[in-house]
Amino acid sequence: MTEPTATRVHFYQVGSFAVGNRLLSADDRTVQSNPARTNSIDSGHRACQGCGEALGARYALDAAMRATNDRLVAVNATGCLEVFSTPYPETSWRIPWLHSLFGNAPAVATGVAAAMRVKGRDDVRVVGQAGDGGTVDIGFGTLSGMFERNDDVLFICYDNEGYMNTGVQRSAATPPAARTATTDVVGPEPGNVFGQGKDLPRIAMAHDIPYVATATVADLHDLERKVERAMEVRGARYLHVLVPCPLGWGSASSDTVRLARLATESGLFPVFEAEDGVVTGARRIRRRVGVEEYLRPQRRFAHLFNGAGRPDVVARLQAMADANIERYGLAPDEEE
Amino acid sequence: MERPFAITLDVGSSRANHTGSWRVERPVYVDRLPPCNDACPAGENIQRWLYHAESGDYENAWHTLVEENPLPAIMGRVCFHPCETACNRAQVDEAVGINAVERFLGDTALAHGWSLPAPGPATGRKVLVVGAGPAGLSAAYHLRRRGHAVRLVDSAPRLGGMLRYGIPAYRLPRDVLDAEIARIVNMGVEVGLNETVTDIAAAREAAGADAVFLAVGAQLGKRVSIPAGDSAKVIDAVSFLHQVADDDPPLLGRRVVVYGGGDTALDAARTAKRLGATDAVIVYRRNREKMPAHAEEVEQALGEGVTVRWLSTIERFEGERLVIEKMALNAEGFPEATGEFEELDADALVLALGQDTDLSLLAGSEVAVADGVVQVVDSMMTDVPGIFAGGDAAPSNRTATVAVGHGKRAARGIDAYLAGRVDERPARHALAEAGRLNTWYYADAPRTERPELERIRRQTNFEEVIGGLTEDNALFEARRCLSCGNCFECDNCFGVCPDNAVMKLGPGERYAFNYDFCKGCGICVAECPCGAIEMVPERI
Amino acid sequence: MLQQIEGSRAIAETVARCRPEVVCAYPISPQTHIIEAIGAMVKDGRLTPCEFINVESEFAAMSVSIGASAAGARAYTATASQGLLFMIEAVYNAAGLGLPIVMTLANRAIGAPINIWNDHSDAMAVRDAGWIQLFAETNQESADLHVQAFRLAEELSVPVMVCMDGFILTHAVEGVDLMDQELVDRFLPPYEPRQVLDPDDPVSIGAMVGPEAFEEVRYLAHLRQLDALELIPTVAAEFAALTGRASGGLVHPYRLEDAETVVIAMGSVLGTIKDAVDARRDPGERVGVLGITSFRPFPIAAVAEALRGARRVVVIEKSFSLGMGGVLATDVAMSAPWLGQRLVTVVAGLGGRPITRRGIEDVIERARRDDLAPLTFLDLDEGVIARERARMSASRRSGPFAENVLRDLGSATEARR
Amino acid sequence: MFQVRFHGRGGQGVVTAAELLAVAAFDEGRFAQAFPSFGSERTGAPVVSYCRLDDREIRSREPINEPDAVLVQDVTLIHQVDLFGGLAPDGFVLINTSRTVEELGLADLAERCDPSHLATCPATELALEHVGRAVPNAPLLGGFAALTGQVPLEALAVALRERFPGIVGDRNVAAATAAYHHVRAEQEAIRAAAD
Repeated sequence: MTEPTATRVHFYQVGSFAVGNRLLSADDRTVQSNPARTNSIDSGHRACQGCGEALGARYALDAAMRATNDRLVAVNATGCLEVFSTPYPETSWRIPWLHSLFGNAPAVATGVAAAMRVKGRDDVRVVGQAGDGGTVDIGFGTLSGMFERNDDVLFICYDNEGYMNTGVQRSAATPPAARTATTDVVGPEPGNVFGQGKDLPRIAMAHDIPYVATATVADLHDLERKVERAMEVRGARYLHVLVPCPLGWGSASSDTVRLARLATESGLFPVFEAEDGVVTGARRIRRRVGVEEYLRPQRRFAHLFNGAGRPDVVARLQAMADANIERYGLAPDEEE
Repeated sequence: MERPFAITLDVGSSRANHTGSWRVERPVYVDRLPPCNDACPAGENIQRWLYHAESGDYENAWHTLVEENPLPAIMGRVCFHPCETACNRAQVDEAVGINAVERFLGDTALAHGWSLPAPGPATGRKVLVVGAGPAGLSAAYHLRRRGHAVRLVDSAPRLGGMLRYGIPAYRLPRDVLDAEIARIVNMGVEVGLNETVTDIAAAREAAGADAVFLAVGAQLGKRVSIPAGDSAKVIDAVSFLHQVADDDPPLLGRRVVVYGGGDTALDAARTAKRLGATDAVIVYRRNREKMPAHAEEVEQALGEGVTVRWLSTIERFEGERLVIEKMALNAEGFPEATGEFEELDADALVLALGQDTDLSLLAGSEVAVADGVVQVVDSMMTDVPGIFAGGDAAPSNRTATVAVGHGKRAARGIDAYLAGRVDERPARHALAEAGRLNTWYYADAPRTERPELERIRRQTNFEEVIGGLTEDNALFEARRCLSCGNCFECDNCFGVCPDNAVMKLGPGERYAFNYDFCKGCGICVAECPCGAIEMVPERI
Repeated sequence: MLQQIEGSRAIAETVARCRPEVVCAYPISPQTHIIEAIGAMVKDGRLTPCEFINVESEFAAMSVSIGASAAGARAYTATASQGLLFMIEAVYNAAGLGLPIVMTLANRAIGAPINIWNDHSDAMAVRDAGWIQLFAETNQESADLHVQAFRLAEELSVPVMVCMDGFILTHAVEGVDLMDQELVDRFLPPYEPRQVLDPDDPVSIGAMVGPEAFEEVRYLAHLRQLDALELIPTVAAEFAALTGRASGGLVHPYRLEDAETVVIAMGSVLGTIKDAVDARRDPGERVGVLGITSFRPFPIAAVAEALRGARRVVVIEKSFSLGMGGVLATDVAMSAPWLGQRLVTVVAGLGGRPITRRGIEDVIERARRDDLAPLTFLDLDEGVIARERARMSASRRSGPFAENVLRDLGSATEARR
Repeated sequence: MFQVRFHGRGGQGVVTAAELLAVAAFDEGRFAQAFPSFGSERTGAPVVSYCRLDDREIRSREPINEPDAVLVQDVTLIHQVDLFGGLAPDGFVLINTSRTVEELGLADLAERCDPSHLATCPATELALEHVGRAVPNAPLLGGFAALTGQVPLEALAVALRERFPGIVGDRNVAAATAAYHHVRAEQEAIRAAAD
């Protein structure tokens, strides 16, 4: 594991974690700290208060804009991000942007990349983006095709763990035990069942594409660095960004970043990167917490804590976190 | 380009949709009082000067510091830094080494010859300051800044009061002391040395002063009655240290016993050690936990070979032998005699049992005195209009920093008095409690300790024990500051807003909310490291 | 240059000379030969610059074409039958976004039962998608229509589907005069998109449009189709002037001048029908043919004009709307409402069943005698139908009827032996 | 026909309020139709829902542009949205607030409304008190029952218990009842002042 944990920028008060830092040189600051950042997705969009996806999309695309010297085209799948950003007569996008369908964003992105290449405009880079439904479910076929052809597209999944646009239904990215509109908290195994779901970053790695990474809206420096790294590479690349959804998760709108942080600090969402199918780095946990600390603020998991609660289910989730920590070597330094 | 209708839209058009209408609560920027500032007896704006130090702008940092305290090199050595005790960082790892950074700034200023602010335009009013210790010096400085003429008198031959005569040179080198005092005197302070004021009213009149500040300190060592033979050498610690400071140390012999548990006792024992005592023994009636001396001073003393007889009182001093009674702490933590006795060889006994103030100069005045100190109101004015008092002569816990704070408050009080105003202090901001911070964001950074002088060297000379920080270390230490309750422009709010509703106004200008678009989600509040944003209900 | 060449090959050569920049391929019979040939041309460098992309599905093929076209590239793909249905969401989307993609549809039946042979069910399934749909009678016309298709698509910002009968045309080897590159270049200017994804002029393409504007958007798309009704003949005329060939246009009238009976059809069957008509004309029967080239937009005025003198009209179509009847016939009826009961529909050639000159002559004869039911199924094996219906009424679990019919036909064959 | 428009914010139960009213009327043997206005707005955005009540079958599906009553769940909408657009001249207005109409800057409204058709109700406070969550819709419906007489409180109680089984339903009923009495008392005070 090459990626060091926690404090990466030493000696600068908040250098590794906060968005900006007046003490850092301009080159070491995040794109988001720059008043001249693109704001790829602009004010006036209709996302919920505290929307993690709106935030994640701006983080990722602004970074991609910097990495490409503003030579970027985005292709968007149907979903929350698309609906809240482009209701006629208003669009929030400040970059060239195309929405076609729910399940075809990777293929459309392939088409855009092909057009750019054939026109000799290799400087223009293409990002495809979708929510987890558009990525792991309905868009999976076209995504896998884009991967195996190694088309020159960075595909970004904004994972909020369900179909939030349509009213919070289960997707193959919904975690076990979570309540959704189609996995109600009734019956002997309330919420989403264990033993299902797709681990798309690992599936992406199995395509041996040059770059796969995960990130969250809680670690901007890490996310931006990964976008930048992705843009240094040609071919199919995949970035999976955890974006908490206050509506779907039943969390406070102010908790969006905190929950993303707890997801990584509990080990439930491993943040790592892989090149050519091999894990090359993982972001170590800095202040380890039990999964309960992450689960409790979310009403979709409330049934695990009401009354006598379901310590057995919490334990199973903890075991998943522990397995991630083991698999990716996420344990904090002192625990080694 | 002519766009296809409706399906294709021009960029940025969503700015017509003012999502601020979604909001039921709005974020607002606030400034809160950092606990260090709150705890500083001198009223330093510590967070603010650290802010400048963080960027390496030491000169600006120092200028900010001396707005409140003109003696940073001194205070950076002798202050017992309640700021660090209050520091919220202690709840993350360890408190910020504020005191060390203060000293670094003070020393850097001396090295570079940075000047204190120029005196204010002359007001034509004059103030007599009696006593040139930290309170008097501070008052003189702040009065000069306000344009008042100052006459500073002291009964000693040199300025500095207890800074000079109570604090040993190994803690406060004399060149530092002299340099910082000189800087104040150079602001145009009229100095009268070897001048003992015996009648306050007469002195005020003689000086033609519109107001007086009494800062005479507590120079009298308390004595207790210990049966002692004629041959026994007994001296109080204040006198002992004063004589050492005057380069006229008394001969105490090889075995020195110091009686008491305060910082002065430690100073006396450590000084005795440096003067050649082989045994420097402190006798204290309670245990280490109950000792009023500051823990780090105790630690340093023990490291230098000073020993302590805990839970002991001195019964009598016979010849070269002290008789000590063992004590035990009762349930309330008070020492009680056990009836067990021990003997201890000693050539001299130094009494460090507290100090009293000599207030004979107030005889015949209306100034109220209680519990051996002058009674004052918030502006430091006594019952007599125009007569102010501070430092050890007023109610306080008698530290140099408190004295500096008193001097500043008195100067402000005097200024208001001379102008015929009521002295009104600006309302204090609400405290920046640790619970309001989001400490996740601060870099992992354990405290930088100052280098300590080799132990062996400390036992024989008066070289300064505690060294200063290098610039790197000082910078590092400054950057450990959490900036509690005060925006330090980390850009978090600017970054984490999903609606781009935070405007960055440029270096030093902080941020503003664009309420046209802010939906009131509160992420900026949750993710502000230093708790400088809060949500308030939306106006209707 | 006139050469004897397989239909698919002729299309591939012609499309290549239209300089497509992005070509997507997903195999499905009977269009596969076209794509294979273009792929080879790209790979060996004859067609350059061009990106040839082997995708994982027809849905991806159309989606890649959408992306390429939106980014300003001339995009081409081909499909058939199930493939068209699998991409149908993207087919509608391409039209909705106004992207001038050209696609060859090698017409083929739709399952179940699975059937790889020719009829027009696939094209009919997307008639409302907003594409221009042009039907080719011959491989020559098919080749020519592709050249015109790019012109039309790009001038109007509307995608165009060139429909050619699967196997019957795609796999037929016949003489085709292939336009050389210089000629194609004279006819087809480089693609200049109406809207394009360009970092220097960013726009958002594909907004969500609500009730307040959706109808207007749809109406504007309809107007573009009406514009196409004007442009298609213009382009065809220009093409004719350049090549001397009357390919394309809205309709192809044949011996209509005094026709009392008019037979209407689309695609390759028109040739057989013309033979039948000629055979009937010789004895003096007043019969003619109206070939429909542009099915969408539907040339209502041209059809009405052509049918002005007709006493009866027979629409022969290779598809029908189950539970209703003829699809093309419905459009013809809308164009010539005065025909009333004098318009009949003959469904023929489903799933590749051969349509013979004899069969058509028989239809014409029955039409002349006013002996055709309003909806007639040519060559329907009534015995098979009767037996299956009997089985169905006899038993709840009568089994899958396609298999039953096959079994029935097999036993019938055995019985004849 | 009596037509009601509900104003609130995404996530505040605006749609549920309209549905509850429709169910209560249905339980009374009346005809009712509740429907949302569906847009791309999300949590926190201003939203509306509608309810029609009648004694005979309701066939109309057109939007309600001229409501007989407007219920305002969130006063922060007052200067953001045209809350009272199309309101019938003798229409009813019920606002969730603990302030007076004048304090809300709605003196104009007070002037043009029949005082007995205009009421305020601290629905959020009542919900916090009785339900423990800031969900003002149940108490607002209680207030609506008192103000308009369109549905009896008892029918609302049935609808609430049906929607929220168990103790949550009881608590909502308690909140609605408290609001009912609040508005009734306010109306009686207005009548007494007028006499």
